[in-house]
Amino acid sequence: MEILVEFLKTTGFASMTWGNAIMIAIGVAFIILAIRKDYEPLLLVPIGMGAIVGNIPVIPGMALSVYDKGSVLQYLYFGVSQGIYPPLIFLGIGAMTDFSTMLSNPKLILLGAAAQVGVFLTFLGALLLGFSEAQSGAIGIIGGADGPTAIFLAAKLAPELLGAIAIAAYSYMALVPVIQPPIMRLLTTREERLIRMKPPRQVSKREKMIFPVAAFLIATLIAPGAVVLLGMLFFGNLLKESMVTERLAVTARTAMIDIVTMLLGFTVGASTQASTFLQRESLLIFALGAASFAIATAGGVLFAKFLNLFLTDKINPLVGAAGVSAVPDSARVVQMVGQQEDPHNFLLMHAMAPNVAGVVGSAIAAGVLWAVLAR
Amino acid sequence: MEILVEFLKTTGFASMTWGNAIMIAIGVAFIILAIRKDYEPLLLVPIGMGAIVGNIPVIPGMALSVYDKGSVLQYLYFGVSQGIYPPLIFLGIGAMTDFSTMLSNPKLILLGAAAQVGVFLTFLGALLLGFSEAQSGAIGIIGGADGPTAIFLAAKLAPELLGAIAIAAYSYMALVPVIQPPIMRLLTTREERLIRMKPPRQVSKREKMIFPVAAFLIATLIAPGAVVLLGMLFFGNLLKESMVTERLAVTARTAMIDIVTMLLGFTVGASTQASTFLQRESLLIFALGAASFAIATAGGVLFAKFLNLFLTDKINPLVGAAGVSAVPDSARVVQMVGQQEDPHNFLLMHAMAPNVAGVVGSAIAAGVLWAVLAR
Amino acid sequence: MEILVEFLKTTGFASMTWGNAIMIAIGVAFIILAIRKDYEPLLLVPIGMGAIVGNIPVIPGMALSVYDKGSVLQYLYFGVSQGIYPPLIFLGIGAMTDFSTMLSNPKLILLGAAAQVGVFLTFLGALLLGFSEAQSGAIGIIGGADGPTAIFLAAKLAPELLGAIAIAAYSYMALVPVIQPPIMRLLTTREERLIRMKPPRQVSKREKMIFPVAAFLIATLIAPGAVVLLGMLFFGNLLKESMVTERLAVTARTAMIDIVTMLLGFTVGASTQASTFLQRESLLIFALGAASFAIATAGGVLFAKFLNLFLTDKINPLVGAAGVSAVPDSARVVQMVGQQEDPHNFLLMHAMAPNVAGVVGSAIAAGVLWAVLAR
Amino acid sequence: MFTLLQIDADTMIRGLSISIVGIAIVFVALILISLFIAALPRLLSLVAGIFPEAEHARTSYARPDDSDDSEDIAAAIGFVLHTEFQRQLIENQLIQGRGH
Amino acid sequence: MFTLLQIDADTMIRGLSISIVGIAIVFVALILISLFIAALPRLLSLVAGIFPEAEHARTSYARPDDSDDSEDIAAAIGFVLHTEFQRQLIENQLIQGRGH
Amino acid sequence: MFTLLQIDADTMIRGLSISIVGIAIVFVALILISLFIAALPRLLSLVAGIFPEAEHARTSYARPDDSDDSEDIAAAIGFVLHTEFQRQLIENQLIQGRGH
Ligand code: NA
Ligand code: NA
Ligand code: NA
Repeated sequence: MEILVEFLKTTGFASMTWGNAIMIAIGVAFIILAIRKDYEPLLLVPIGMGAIVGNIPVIPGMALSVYDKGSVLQYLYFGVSQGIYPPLIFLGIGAMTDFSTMLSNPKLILLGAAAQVGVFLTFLGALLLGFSEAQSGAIGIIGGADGPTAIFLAAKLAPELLGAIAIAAYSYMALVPVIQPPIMRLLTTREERLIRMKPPRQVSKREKMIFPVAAFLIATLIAPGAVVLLGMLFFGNLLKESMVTERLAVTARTAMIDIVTMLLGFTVGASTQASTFLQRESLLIFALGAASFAIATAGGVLFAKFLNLFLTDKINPLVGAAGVSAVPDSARVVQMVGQQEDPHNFLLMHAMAPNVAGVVGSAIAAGVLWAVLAR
Repeated sequence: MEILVEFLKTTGFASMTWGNAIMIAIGVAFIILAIRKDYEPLLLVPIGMGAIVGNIPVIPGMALSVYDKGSVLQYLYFGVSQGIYPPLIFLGIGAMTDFSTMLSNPKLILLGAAAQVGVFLTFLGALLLGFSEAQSGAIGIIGGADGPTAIFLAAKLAPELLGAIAIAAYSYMALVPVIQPPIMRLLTTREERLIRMKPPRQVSKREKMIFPVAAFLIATLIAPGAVVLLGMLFFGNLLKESMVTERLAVTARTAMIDIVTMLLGFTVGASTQASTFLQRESLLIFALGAASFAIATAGGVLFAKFLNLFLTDKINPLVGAAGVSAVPDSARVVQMVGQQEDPHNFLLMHAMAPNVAGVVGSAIAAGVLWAVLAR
Repeated sequence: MEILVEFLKTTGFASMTWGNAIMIAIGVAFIILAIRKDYEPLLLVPIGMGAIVGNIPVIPGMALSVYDKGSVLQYLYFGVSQGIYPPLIFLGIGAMTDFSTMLSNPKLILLGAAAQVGVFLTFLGALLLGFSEAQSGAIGIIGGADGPTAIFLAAKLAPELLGAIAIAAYSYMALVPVIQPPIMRLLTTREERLIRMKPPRQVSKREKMIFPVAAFLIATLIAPGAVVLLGMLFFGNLLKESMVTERLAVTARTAMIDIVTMLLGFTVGASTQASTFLQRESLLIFALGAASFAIATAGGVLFAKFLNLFLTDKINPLVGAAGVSAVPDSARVVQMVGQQEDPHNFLLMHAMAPNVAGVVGSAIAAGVLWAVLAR
Repeated sequence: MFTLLQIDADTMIRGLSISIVGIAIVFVALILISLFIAALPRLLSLVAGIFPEAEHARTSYARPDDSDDSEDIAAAIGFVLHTEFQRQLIENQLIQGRGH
Repeated sequence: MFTLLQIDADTMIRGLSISIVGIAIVFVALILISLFIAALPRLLSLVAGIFPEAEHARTSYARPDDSDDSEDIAAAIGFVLHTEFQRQLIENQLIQGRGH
Repeated sequence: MFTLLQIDADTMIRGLSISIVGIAIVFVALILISLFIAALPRLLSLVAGIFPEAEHARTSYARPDDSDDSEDIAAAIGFVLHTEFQRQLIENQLIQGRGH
């Protein structure tokens, strides 16, 4: 019966490649990592399942994958490929983020700027490795440690590398508790790690209301390329802080961000088809990504030590590591490393300031790179 | 370093115009108005923030604004430019609206019809001022005092005026507590304002279930152009009243309408770029919009006085002002003005009837204008 | 006044056909059925209201219906016509489905396979009646008793029949309590209906976590055409069972699925315009659909009796009827028919196993048909 | 264009016609709805029985009367505490959720 | 077209083949899933430890035992009242939310 | 392409320029935000009164102090039970909701 033969040829077993099997194993590993270690589960589970789905070999004639015109997954992937999901996620993040600690200690914002050195050094590294300027910009932003920002810039500058950049960004964000502590310990003395910081002051409701509008104007008048990401981030924060739009803020930080997160994670995962993903470029991107996280962490820590040269109220330089963003995992890592030296030192609150500043900082860096590198 | 110069040219400061500054100031004013006065905050905050975002000057080459092909904001604005968001908002409104008071006192529905005189007189005024027929129709509907209806009709008849019409509609809806009271006092005597109305009767569940289907059939068989807006409005109401689809009604009136409201408000705000918005036409539209709200209010009040010539159970003519819709602000204004004369007179419940009838009335008016004026 | 005449010609009364009136009556009947009998109200109410809206006769020049380019309803119908909504509904279903009973008694899964005989016999029947191969495949899947699967396959294989297939599928799913009991009684003896089954064993959290990934891999490596439907179904289930993504699972099974359900039901209803819907094909499809439900029920029941020939722990063959899916109505019917013989026999839990297996089974059947019949 | 009051008479006549027809249509539609609503109670008593009236089991659960004894208090408090824990759990997840 | 039973034999043979292969595929897939599930408990005891079993801190909070003393009652009531106020607040916002 | 370190000097110079300008822009923007925040409390005392401070009626409801008497307990329990019933109702609907 030729129908049977015809059909058997369409089964996954027939056209399965080693690449597909590897990617499926990676997908399963992501899910296990999320469940066992609780590393960024809201993204690793969707991405992992998406990678499994995207690597089931399908019949060439059928529109199934994110790359097939008219397929369901391509429609859902549209929000990734056009950079629509990242600003929506920023809207939700804005509606859940409390900028109080940053408002109460504005000098900590600079640590969030310093960590962006990882972005630009990685950009140079990518150029050296032979990537084009636009590709290098998109790769550099992995050092911003913000998944949505990385996806947004990759969609605009180097869509051909989007999958690898997104996976690298989220992988390292998940691995922040593994990557950061050795670097933090290497670059600080025990005395520095023991520094206790003054408790943050109380911030008024009025300051919190004015902040999103003012910060948006300052940042985007300087770097208009960040207008969409920061516009949504601070729009969400204004909804949260205005006190008259609470119901919108609630929806933005629950149903809205959840729906977008599921679709983004799943389709990004599904875009990692072995045939397009398992390339030499992807390996280079992963290597550069690891470097960029390390550099960003070092940048934040060292800049904190530099600031301490001028300050009387010393900053615990561990807090600088939170400037990479990867909210809130890197702030938790700061707390953890700090408590290993002194169990009564609570750095979490202080670390949240460079942490959220790092989100703004890498959105600005993305805006600059986009403005300079877009044709 | 030419890169620096190149980049500095892309900053917002370099290309900022007076128009942009004015629009940003208007955006800030909307937000302050929403926070301090609580005027329509769910729309003024998103529109205000959108206006700020939309007026950051951006580099011509980059796809950032709602008018740039392929930009994120253009994709989100698609729901405005194609008229998709307004019916979805009507779905949510239908799922939150209780038509009980209208069902218990059907003659009050006529006040919601009378207020639509504002729509058609403004249409004539716009024609007189030299707007085209289609433009005049879209401007006239501002008098319907329903943001979604105004956006829907403008998208269909005069997309080039959509921003101005939407901003005018929402501005005046926010200013209902300022615009209406003097007109209401001017056109009524103290005795009329003191009229107390009989409490509405209890409406059965069965009537509430039948109403959305029957009202939809009656209205759209007469004016099929209203089929989308009224279809969604009464679909939402049926979900609410059917007793077997409560979970759908809950989502429609929370997550769904909130998401659409955020995107609609933000992108409508972002469409008010100074270069396209600050035109003579916009000023004329604002002037016509103010006139249409005043006429609509007068229409409702005077028609209530006219009805009283024939009725034994007199209507308090203040209630007629609620016929403009602007749900529920104009009903609150009726309550407030009524209580200034007699603190024990509770008109709110009675005012809700013409209030929701006004929503239906202006959707019908929009359907008529669309049917006659669409090419 | 010619304007009046011109307008009167656009009213619905002028162009109303008998077909429209019949379809509106069917829409009203759906709503009444949902409210009075509680048959699938979450779908019958939206479909019913949609059918009413879609059959208001509109002016040819205006873009109002789901078939008019650029109309709002067409944009909302895009999720139906491109098969986007069904996988999203599967995502939500996955996030609400507990596969425990199926995991605790895996042999009951076979009943969900047996019921798919209805799909393929109906496919043959449709071929016999002269439908094309692709059309026959889409019609056959009605026997899968899964609305989303039927819509998905019809969108891919026979978009011209989508309305009729969707309405047939949901109508018969709603009528499961009417269609199934006589067939179940006809094919079983009283002794069989009295069989009591052993309570299911406790399933570990670990098994529930592994299941969605493993089942997905097994099913789609054999039938890759099911990759989208099953990918979403098991993605949703993984979100539910992973214990670290609870907030995503909650949103998937509430706001997300509700929004998609409303839009899918309403636009499917609105696609049943009399002119395209009231055709001889539609009647044939309804006849074939009724046959397929009957065959599927019989298939499940008879296969359970066949299995009993080999089993010591006998299966109550009524449970086989739940293999058609139509979750959870057919499982409830099993419970009801079982209790009519023995009020102390609780079959519901056992019936849930073939019930959810039937969902997987018909998704696989759809994948096979799509792979073989797509050009 | 935009030169006040200089439009031709034809346009104004057409505009007036549209306005009069338009407001008439609005009135006719809302009057018919109004009349239908007014007649609805009578219509319903004629065709009584097609739609249910508060007979739905799912909405007719009774409020228990004896909600005062200590067992119920304990149950209530237990539920409250459970809810509070759930809330804290959700808040924790929200904080985590930040790491998108 | 649509002339009952007048289709050619080739089409029916192809249709029959598709049907037989199709139902076979469905059975093979579900039988394999069924076998996998049946084997899963044994597989798990072999590779025990890869997936966690109820060890997650976030879900293992204990129900307090002493939920009966007055302090807890006060706390519970406070929370209930707080929740009720929240609810009213939300309702108010819903009413406002009408003005879209 | 992708031949390590073989790119021309022009590209690297341009790359370096972009990097230096880029990190400078990031610092300038965040320093300005930082300075603005530092100055904000003083700015606010200058223009006091433009934005409200905790004057909003909707958020300023007071926690009742006398939450200990039996009437309140009954009310609280009633509400808890009501909530619980609501929850069950929703769960039932979720189960029904399965039939999509
Ligand atoms: Na960052
Ligand atoms: Na109105
Ligand atoms: Na099925």
